[in-house]
Amino acid sequence: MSELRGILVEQVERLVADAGGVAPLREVEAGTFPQALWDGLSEQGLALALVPEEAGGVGLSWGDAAALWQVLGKHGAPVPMAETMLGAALLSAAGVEVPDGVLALGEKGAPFGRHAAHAVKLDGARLTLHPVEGASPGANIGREPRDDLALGQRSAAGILPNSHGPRALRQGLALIRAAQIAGALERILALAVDWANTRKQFGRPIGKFQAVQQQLAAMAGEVAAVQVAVSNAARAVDARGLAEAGFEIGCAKVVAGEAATFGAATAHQVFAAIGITEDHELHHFTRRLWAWREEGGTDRAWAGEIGKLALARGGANLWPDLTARDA
Amino acid sequence: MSELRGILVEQVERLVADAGGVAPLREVEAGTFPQALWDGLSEQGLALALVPEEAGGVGLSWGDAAALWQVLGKHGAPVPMAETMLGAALLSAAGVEVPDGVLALGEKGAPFGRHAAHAVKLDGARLTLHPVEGASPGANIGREPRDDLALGQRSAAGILPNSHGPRALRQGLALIRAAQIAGALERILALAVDWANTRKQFGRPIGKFQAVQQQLAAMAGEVAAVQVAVSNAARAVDARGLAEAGFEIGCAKVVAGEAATFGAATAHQVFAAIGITEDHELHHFTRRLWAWREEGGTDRAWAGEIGKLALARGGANLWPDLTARDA
Amino acid sequence: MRFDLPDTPPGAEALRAELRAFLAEASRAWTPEIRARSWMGFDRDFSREVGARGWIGMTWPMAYGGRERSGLERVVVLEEMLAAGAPVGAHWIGDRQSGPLILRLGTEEQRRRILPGIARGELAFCIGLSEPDAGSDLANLRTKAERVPGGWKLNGRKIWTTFAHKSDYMIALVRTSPAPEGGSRHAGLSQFLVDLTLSGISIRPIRDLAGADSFNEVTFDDVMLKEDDLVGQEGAGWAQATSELAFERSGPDRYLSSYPALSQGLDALAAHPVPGAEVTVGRMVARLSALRGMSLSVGGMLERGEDPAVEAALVKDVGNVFEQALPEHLRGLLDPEDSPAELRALLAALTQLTPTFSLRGGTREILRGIIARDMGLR
Amino acid sequence: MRFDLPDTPPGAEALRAELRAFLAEASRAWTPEIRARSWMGFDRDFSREVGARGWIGMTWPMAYGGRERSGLERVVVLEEMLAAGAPVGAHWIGDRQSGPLILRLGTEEQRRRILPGIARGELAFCIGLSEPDAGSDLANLRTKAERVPGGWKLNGRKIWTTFAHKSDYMIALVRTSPAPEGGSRHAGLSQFLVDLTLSGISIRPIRDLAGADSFNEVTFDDVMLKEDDLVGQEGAGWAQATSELAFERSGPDRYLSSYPALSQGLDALAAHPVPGAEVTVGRMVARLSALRGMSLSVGGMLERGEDPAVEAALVKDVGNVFEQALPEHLRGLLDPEDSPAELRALLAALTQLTPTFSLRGGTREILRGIIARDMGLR
Repeated sequence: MSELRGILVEQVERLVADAGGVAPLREVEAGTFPQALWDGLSEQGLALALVPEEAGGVGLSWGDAAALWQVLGKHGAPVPMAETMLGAALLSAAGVEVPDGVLALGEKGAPFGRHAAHAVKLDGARLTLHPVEGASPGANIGREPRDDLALGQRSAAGILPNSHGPRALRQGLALIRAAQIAGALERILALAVDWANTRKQFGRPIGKFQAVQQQLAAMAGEVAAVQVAVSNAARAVDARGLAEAGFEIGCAKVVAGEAATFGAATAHQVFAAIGITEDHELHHFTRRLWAWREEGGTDRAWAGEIGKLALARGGANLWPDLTARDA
Repeated sequence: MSELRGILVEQVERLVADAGGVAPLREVEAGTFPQALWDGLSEQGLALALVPEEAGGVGLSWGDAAALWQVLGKHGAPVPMAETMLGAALLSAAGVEVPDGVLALGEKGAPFGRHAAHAVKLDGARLTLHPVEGASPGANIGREPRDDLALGQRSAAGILPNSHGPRALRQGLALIRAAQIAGALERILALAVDWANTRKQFGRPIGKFQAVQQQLAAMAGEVAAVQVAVSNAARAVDARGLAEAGFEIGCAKVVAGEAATFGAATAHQVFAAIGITEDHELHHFTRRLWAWREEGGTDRAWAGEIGKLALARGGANLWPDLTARDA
Repeated sequence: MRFDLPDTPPGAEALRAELRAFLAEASRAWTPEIRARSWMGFDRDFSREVGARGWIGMTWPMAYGGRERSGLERVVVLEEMLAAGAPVGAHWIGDRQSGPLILRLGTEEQRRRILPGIARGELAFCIGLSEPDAGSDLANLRTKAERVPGGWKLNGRKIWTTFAHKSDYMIALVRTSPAPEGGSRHAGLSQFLVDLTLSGISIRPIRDLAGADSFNEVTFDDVMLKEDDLVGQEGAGWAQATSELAFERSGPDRYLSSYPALSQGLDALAAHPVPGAEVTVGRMVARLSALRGMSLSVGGMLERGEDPAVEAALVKDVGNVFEQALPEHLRGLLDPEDSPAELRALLAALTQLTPTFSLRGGTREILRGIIARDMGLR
Repeated sequence: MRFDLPDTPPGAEALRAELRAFLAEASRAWTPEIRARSWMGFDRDFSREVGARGWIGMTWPMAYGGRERSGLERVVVLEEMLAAGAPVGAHWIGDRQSGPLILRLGTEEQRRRILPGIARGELAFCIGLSEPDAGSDLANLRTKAERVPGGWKLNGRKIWTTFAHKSDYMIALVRTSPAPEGGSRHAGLSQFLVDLTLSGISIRPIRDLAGADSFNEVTFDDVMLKEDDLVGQEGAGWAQATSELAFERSGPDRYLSSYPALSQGLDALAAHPVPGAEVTVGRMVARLSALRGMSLSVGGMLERGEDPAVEAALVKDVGNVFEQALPEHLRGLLDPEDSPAELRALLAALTQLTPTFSLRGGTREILRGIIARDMGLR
């Protein structure tokens, strides 16, 4: 990790952690937008983090951004900052001025759409910005706002460069969710290890039982796989642009989806009854894992795309294709 | 288990066990037919076990037969007795006189075909008996003879009754292999438990390690599932005939195939290095498990059939269809 | 380890038909969330209707409100209820555990006082086992009942007690004497029939992650129990409680918890065909069939008075794996946008419930330990 | 636990092109069984050819026959070899473990005597670790070397030693002094360079279940070792042996063992399309990509001189699961009758090999124990 990235991650982590652990997660479930957290992150310029410096942004790499999204995921940060970062990056790339505040991505089931003044839509290479005129509230299994929006006439429009491609929105969201999954998995692994060392049964910490150790070790492998897959995907975007990073993003979302399933199940098994309770923090992360594996394309959908491509290219090309993508 | 079945199973088990453990398994791999074992089993009338008493047979039920096949599988008995029992049952049902000796089932990859004087073929409901005129030797991964045969003109023919159906041969073979898998799994589970109680590492039997215990317990569940699925399938044949027992036989082969894969992997993991050696008896069973899961239709193939049917019938019929098949 | 498939009891077909007609009617009101919770759903009205039809405590003597039908007929009822995703939680524990316990070991007074009410679907039971420091390690129980003139004084705390806040009675396993030095840690435990309206009992519902309040913490503060509230023998509570485990662990509630999703998944796949889905579907159906056979086999053994403790543990272990995998298999076939809203809601509810399947009634690790010990690993 | 993807080393593309041209030619002679065994296949001629091209010991100093190339370039060679299923067993251990050990801890004489031969692909090594009573529990080693005038006298028995019967040298871990009472059980072990032609050594090949004779039992009966056959420090053998584990556990040999079947499976599926197969294929490809990233990350850390012991264990654990599942995934897509003969043969061979993947180089249970300990579980 570069030094700059390390500092950024630390700053954001402090902001999110200072917001009060799971308290803001409960608040947002109750309908309150954690404005202070949003403002704090915005003051760091995060919303424009992926906008190039020459366009008035921070000019972070996608690798840096993915590291930040991982931190947001690690804390389940209940703000649409990752989505807004993506929206701003696309708007800027299409030559559209980025408005202040929350950006909603798309129209149906838009993350935190009720809190957005503007929404970004992509049709082919044509990116449009719309005022949000109404929101029919919904939620995913993570109890995060996912709203169907009523959008007004476009207030601005632009054409995304070829480097972004017609699926820039979906691919960007997939990478965001994969990174958040990596963070949330890291978190529940740490929580589970801590619990295993604390909770005693049969006169000793349950972490001394080999069955618990073996499960958590297997989970650690999954967590590592997701982290690497996410880094690899972000690096591919930096090297070749979103349009040409579909393979790596897809791989990341596939591995993230599989790991989310396995990791959530393992953590709950280790925590047993207490982990099932509303009062415990675990479910804020496991519910998000279950939700995020579905958003930005399921692991099934992405696997299908990757597999189709591999089948079309044939066995002799699989390895050369894989290595040819090295950055 | 009925008393009669218990006695039969015991008799056959004694015969097979007396044949000398894995010694005959090695012999047959070296090309020698274990004639004594074959003769011993034949003298019990086993070849005609599924032929009705009124047709000169023993008139066992399929439930009894499946119990015997399980015993044969438990010892990896390297004789085509199960196949011959099936062939004889079909011949007799079609009104064809059953010849003495080994019966080969089919023409390609026929089990122990080189040792058969006659082969049985089924085309629609038409069952034909052929002299075996030549065998091009082959073997499955279990190193059991699977030979491509040159058959002469049919020496006899008959029509299978509707109760048997045009897939009687495949279904019968699927049930045989599922039953043998049940037996072989029972065996390697017992071997693994024994080894776990014997082999010491870190100053205690490895069976004291929770990781080993958990794996073997999970394997026991799979073994139980196969046993039940096989019993259920045999009972369905007894109740409704082969033709109408395709569902249960398919279920048995699916569960058997899955359990074979899991069970073989688990046993090898517990035995570690010694289990991989040619000298150890484990592989005589694990190799057969890997072979048998492919024969008589793979678990994939049978699952596809069962699934297609279930999809065609729809969700509302799934449970009623299942319970309507109760015997 | 032995599984023998029992014969179908006479009259099963008619019984099924009756149940299906009843459930077809009743199920109209059930949301996907209700179906997903099934025996974790509490509906007294529904339980009374079931009781009125004679489907609770149906194996018990007529004298206690039973119908003297066979255990295998009872299994028919359980199966049909769960396959339909019926909210049977208000009578499930009474029918499965507490009623049979009282019938077997209760006093005549207890039987007459309790069983008819259970059978009518009017008395709901909960089981007080876990405590804050005694989850898998039940021998560590600290709630205690002390002998006092005229009865027992109960103090302590139970936790994770399902439906305590909605139930009439708890069967509580508590310590009546200290575990003897060097002796079995399970000695000195006793079972009590605790009327939850008694003073000194406070019940705090614990919401679960799916937003339901089925869990509770139950605190006993000098609760006065009568002499007659002891169930069975003093000090024999552990043996009594565990002797019922074969019933608890082998029933269709251990493999059918996700069944409604399979049924609806088939229809969703018919409406939105997925190439190759039939293989996964077939694997699920084959497992379902095998598990049903395993569960029925244990049912047959129980009916014959055998003690299939390990066989029951095997049903639960294999069954829980199946129940947990089923929604994931469907997810692996159908993306949310290709699923009808009802299946999506059902899967969302199940996803949040499945973690409990391998925890409730003995964790996977504990069950496998039991199985391993039975196989001679020690 | 941290994984950072390294940048691709300069020249990697040209190196890959060279390797692919070489392997395209060489692979013509390989049967499916050879491809399935890959680094468990021993072919001195092939290894000499690889050595002649500078692809063995390629990171070592020129003075010892190396090429002074980077560790990441070496990984390019390993990857390409394994992706092609090349029979690299005759030089694999020398390149991966024994050579680096001697380079790092050997005497100058040992380096000059041994390394150039390994680099030429002429000296084959085996590793003498396991003994009849010391498998996972290596501290229990009993083979011992006693100091005698002029050197050491070696007695004992090693087992499961891969390719001992075909190798020139063994690096043996043996006891040179008893474990101190109350001290570490791993103290008192030392590593020796054992010339396998010495008198007193008898080697009994042990056939494996697939019919190959890669395993051996090696008996030492008063084998006289020279003073200079000690590698590194007396008594530090355990630390020396385990310090190389990150190299042993993180390489592409821990996730590519089944790769040839995936490549051939794709072609089989093109020839015999299976509806829905793309999802399973995509999952395998995604895992492959992630594992390659993990392995490369550890490669980068090793190159930077870090000690990624746990990261390496994670690569091996996740990689072994993948290697073992891959043939089963293909079986789940293609029935034998729909597969070409070569894929069938490859899968048959792999099926009999896969059990070893989670045993060799540390069993799954041992690895997960190491990972758990590193996470702070104890």
